[in-house]
Amino acid sequence: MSFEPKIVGFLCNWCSYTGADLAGTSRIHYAPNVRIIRVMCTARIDPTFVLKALTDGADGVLICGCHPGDCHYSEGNYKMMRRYPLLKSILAEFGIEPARVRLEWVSASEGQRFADIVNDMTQRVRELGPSPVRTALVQDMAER
Amino acid sequence: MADKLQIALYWGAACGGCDVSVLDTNEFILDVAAVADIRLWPIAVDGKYKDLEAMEDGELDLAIFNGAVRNSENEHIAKLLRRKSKLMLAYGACAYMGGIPGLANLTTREKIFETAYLKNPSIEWGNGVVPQPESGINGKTIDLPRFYRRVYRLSSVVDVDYFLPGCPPQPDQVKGALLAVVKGELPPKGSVVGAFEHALCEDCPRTKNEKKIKQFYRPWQVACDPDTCLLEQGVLCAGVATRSGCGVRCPKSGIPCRGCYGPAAGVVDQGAKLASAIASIVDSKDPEEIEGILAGLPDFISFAYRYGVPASLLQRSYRQ
Amino acid sequence: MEEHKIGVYVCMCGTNIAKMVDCDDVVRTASEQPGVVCAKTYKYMCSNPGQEMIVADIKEQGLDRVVVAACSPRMHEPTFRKALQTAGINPYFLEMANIREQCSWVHDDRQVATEKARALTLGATRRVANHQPLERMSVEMCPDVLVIGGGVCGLTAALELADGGNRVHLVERASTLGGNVARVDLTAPYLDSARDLMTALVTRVEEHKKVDVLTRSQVSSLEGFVGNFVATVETIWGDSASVSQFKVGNVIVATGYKEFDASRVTHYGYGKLPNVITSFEFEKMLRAGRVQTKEGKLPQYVAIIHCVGSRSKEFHTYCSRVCCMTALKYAQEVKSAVPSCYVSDVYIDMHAFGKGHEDFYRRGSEAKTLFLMYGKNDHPVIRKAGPGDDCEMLIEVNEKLSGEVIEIPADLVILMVGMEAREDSEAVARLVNISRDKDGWFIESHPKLDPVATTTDGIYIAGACAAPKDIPDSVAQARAAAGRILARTIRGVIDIDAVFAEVTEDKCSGCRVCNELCPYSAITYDADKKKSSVISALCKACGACVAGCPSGAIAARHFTDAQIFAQIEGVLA
Amino acid sequence: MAIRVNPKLIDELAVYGAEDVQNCYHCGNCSAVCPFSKEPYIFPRRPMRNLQMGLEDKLKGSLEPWLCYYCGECTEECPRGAEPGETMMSLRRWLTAKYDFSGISRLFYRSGKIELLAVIGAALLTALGFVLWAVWQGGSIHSYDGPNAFLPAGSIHIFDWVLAGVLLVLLLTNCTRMWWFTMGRDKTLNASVGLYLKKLYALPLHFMTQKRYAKCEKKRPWAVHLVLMLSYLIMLVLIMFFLVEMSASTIDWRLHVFGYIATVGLLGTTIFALRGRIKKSEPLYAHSHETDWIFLILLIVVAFTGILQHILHRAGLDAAANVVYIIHLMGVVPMLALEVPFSKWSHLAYRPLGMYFSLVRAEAKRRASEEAAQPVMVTQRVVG
Repeated sequence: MSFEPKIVGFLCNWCSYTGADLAGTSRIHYAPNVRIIRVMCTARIDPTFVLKALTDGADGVLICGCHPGDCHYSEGNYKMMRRYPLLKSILAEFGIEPARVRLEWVSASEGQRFADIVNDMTQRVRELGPSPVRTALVQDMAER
Repeated sequence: MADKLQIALYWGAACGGCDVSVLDTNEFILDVAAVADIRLWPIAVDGKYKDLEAMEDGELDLAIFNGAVRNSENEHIAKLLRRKSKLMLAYGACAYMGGIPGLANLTTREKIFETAYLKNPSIEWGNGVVPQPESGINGKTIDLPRFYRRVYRLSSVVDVDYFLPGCPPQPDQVKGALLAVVKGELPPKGSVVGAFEHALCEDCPRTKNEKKIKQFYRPWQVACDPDTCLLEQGVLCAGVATRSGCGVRCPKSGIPCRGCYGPAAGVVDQGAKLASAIASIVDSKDPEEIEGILAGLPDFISFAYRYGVPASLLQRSYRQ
Repeated sequence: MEEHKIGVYVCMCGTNIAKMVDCDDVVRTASEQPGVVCAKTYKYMCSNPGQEMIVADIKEQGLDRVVVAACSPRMHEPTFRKALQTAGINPYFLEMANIREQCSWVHDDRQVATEKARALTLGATRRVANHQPLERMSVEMCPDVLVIGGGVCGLTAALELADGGNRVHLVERASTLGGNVARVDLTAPYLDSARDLMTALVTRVEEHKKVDVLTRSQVSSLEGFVGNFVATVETIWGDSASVSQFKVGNVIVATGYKEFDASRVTHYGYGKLPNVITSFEFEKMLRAGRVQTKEGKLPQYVAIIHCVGSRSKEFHTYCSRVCCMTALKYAQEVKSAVPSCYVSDVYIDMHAFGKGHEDFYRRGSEAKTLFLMYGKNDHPVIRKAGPGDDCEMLIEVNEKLSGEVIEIPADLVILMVGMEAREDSEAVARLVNISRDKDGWFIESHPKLDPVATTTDGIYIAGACAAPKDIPDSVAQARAAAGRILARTIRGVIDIDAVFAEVTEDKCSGCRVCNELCPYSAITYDADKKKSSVISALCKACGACVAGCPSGAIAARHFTDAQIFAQIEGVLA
Repeated sequence: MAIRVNPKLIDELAVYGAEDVQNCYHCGNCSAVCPFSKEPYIFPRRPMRNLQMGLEDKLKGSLEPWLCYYCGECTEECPRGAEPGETMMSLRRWLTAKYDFSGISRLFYRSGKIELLAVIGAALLTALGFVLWAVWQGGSIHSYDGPNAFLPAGSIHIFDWVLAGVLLVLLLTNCTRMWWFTMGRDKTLNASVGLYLKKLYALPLHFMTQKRYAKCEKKRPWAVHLVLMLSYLIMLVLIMFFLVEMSASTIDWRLHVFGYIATVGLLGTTIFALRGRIKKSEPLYAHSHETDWIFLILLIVVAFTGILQHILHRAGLDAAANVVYIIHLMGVVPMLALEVPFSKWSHLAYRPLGMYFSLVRAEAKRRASEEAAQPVMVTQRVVG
């Protein structure tokens, strides 16, 4: 059986989580690999969460928030927009493929868009294969 | 003799600064000597591993281990000391978080050997000798400590009772810690000693204002106002995300904090927190501009994790 | 971490969940989790029997944490929270796993759907163990209102509120009420007297028992938060100043605008050519009933130039909205004052969007106003006329409708100066904690759906301080703001959600990174203590400051790091 | 060099009938519906703009007014009631006044009273003159033709020619002035004589057929105008060349039939036009300047008395015929003497000319631009 990635999704309560709910109520089928965690706003998402997810065995992390300018808290999503490049650079330095972490804007009305993003990301991560983090840390212990 | 404290000091992968910092306590070291027997301290007193091995388990009251764990020898002695000592103190940034040697986790053992033994301009070219764990010379085999794939903080190798941060720890803090042991006033196991809970800024004399950053500067690029927060002036300072206790030495002398005291209490990953804070106050809503401003932070990771790669969530690079 | 008694309830939602998720399997894995003392499925967990079941279990088995794996929390979280409340435990001890909208409805493989449902439920179970009891609180709302600005907007708002029975403190910088409208002669398009409008308004305000008017005054500080502000006002009496302080629940900012300074534009020779005047100077003439040149002659040619300082790259790019109609008004007033006079109206576009405006424009052209159009990126140039000419000045324009470069004779030139933000707008913004756009206008909480509120709760903006506006729009906004406040003060209290951010004081190092991050200015910095703190009444719980705090000193109630970490571990377990 | 705006011109033009031009806000609908408006002659919008801004010189040199037949569609389409059609009409009147060197035309257009007085004066003079002359040459009121005819056809014929000569001179001078304003003085325009000749065909063609007028969507005005114009022409020819035969007592059908047709045409169309102007049935009839009324009234008087005197003469009532004849002349002389060079009649000359010039001008411009587009050839002189 082919590799099925585990992806953790951090969704903002007002746009993206509602968008995901809409995908549900409109019965739009999509890949089952994303496990959603609700936060009030992408501004709440601390890069630590992403690293935590990766070390706990996630093969990818998806972050979704309101489109720029539409944030329920007027500017929260910009804070995530600012953290994202720095987070990516850190991950790159740790040798983790950038495609494993992704920031997307999904509004409450974009159920289809959410489904498409999930499918696309799942496919990409599937192609990348399992995240090296978990296994490598285990090896390290074995080394000694 | 038995009523004296039995102490051992040891250095793992370290620069030696920690040992020096112990001596920096000046006369106090004599008071220590008065109340304690220093059973092992490679840098200062004569003592062999076999003496250590000869000791009874728990014979030592306190083992002060500075430096990270880089090779099998470090680990072996760490374990030995742990067995022989009642208390294990991770002394200094390296023992506590991996420290500067921990930066090696961002590359690979192979690369390190290549640089050190093969491609180094200061060595004789071409013989390509790389240290081997075991090598034979006229029928005898010599073995060297195994050089691990990565660096570990002390606590990932042995059970540590207390952590004393700093690169190096401040003499006063060292005194404090030692006195606590002498007096037997011990904090709960696992606590960080010789430092505070809060971040550096609280003790930093510079005035702070609301922060918005349009451009970052390297310290040499700007003449900073001595009385206002360095970060506000666009100079990356780790103080906001670093445990206080050093006495704010660097910022007081105009140099941004580099975070050697590790994250503030309760923070899991110092680098990630710093990144989160720094990025949040970037003054732009335009993705390109944001990228541009953040480009003013070259090699951010080595700054954010300068003393703590092995202590971070990801611990090391996964580059194949 | 202390041991909990967790109950896990997996809803089948008829077949909505059950047909795609093996609920029993989910229950099985859940029950193996540490702390889980009971795990059940039920057909409709949200139904009364379903809820009663949960309530009963809480009471009998002494559950202290509850997980409901069912539909989206956006749907039934309130329902189950109520259930917990009736069972006598804190409603925030609940966590829901969304295994319908985000699982059974969107997947088509029963096995993987079940696996995902397991993961989500596990995440919730781990999370709920970290939940803390939270209490909703409510603070009382002071009915009094502070209105800053005594122009047509402030006066209208003040009356509306006072008639509603609220005490109003009306603070005006100048020595008299009336603002800019009081400087105007007639109003477009119905040509009724602004003076009459204002006198009526001002006298009513001055006589109203519920309004206390503070002229020659300005607000020097505003402390506190919605429902509980304390305003300090300084009043100047000659060379002495008196300070008054009062409590207010809400604030209306109606500080209006200031006219553009025409001398900033060089090519119109304002200040050098005596007969080039601004619209407000012309209003003065009209009010004095004397339309004439500086030399006291009746003008034979009058030229009106639009968009002075507006709609240009070098000054303001926006349209000042009232100038077009005012210009038409001038054309007609000039004609009635000096019938023999020829009026040229030099504009970029004629914006006649409002009620009665198009007809007014038509009347203007019927009165033989000569309309001339110049390009947006180009401007007329005024120069002194020669001795041979029958006029004082000549205006050279690249006229767009004819494509000709022409020169217009003029004895009197009126510059239609636009509106701009007052120079003190930044100070005012800081005072009441609201933000300004690039042009200095105050920013509303939503440009379309919430135009008079701001991102700071309890602070409202109305009239031309938010953008150029004409009288009807300003009045409408004044009444809108007043209406919003009346609707809120009538309850007497404001509820504060239990979910907000909290600063742990001894962990805060006072670095002030968080201060800028709050869109609601809910974070205040205590300079003496060198600590920041969150005003829970203003906090909307977005968590920006929590993630932004570099020393982990701020905690998001109900979204703590511990809770989210636990959930991450759970969904990945 | 910037052109000076003259806000006062609009008031002057109001006198000529352009009373609503200020309402125009240049949507351009008028020019869009006009079948004749195309580069380089965009109207009515452009002339209206020049009029609003008072660019007098541009207007004086413009041919557009002569390209308009006032079908009135523009006026119907105008969203602001700026009366583009009437504005063009007024511009024609204003131009006629400009072309006329004597200034009489200007007087007439600025005040209908003066024109009326002039017409009456001329009529009385004519009556007086002919009566005195008849008496002096011993004619008898009781004989219409023959040896002692009251007004011998031969002599009248000579009078006609003299008058025609004078009028022609006047008209030609005004036409020359028109040429100068619209073509001659324009330095940028270099129209060769060849070009003028090449386009000359346009003159008779448009004059005889009113071909362009037919392009208007409304056909009736064109038909009326054509009939009126042709009848007028036939009548002119008959009078100038066959006056004697016409007034002879024996009817020569080969000739008279034309007379009758023309008369019917004139009467019919004039009555139609009058009815129109009274009822304001068409946009083109909506606004009537005094000059329009005077022109029509003279026409109908002349046509009517012409027929009447003919009938009376044939009926043998010579005395009556002679009296009517005098009245007839009282109409004819002012009509020719005043209307031809100074008033409405003159458009018979100006319109075809305008059309002709417009063709020449357009062609000249086209060639100029083509030359501009041509790459310049440089021939190298080889030094031996």
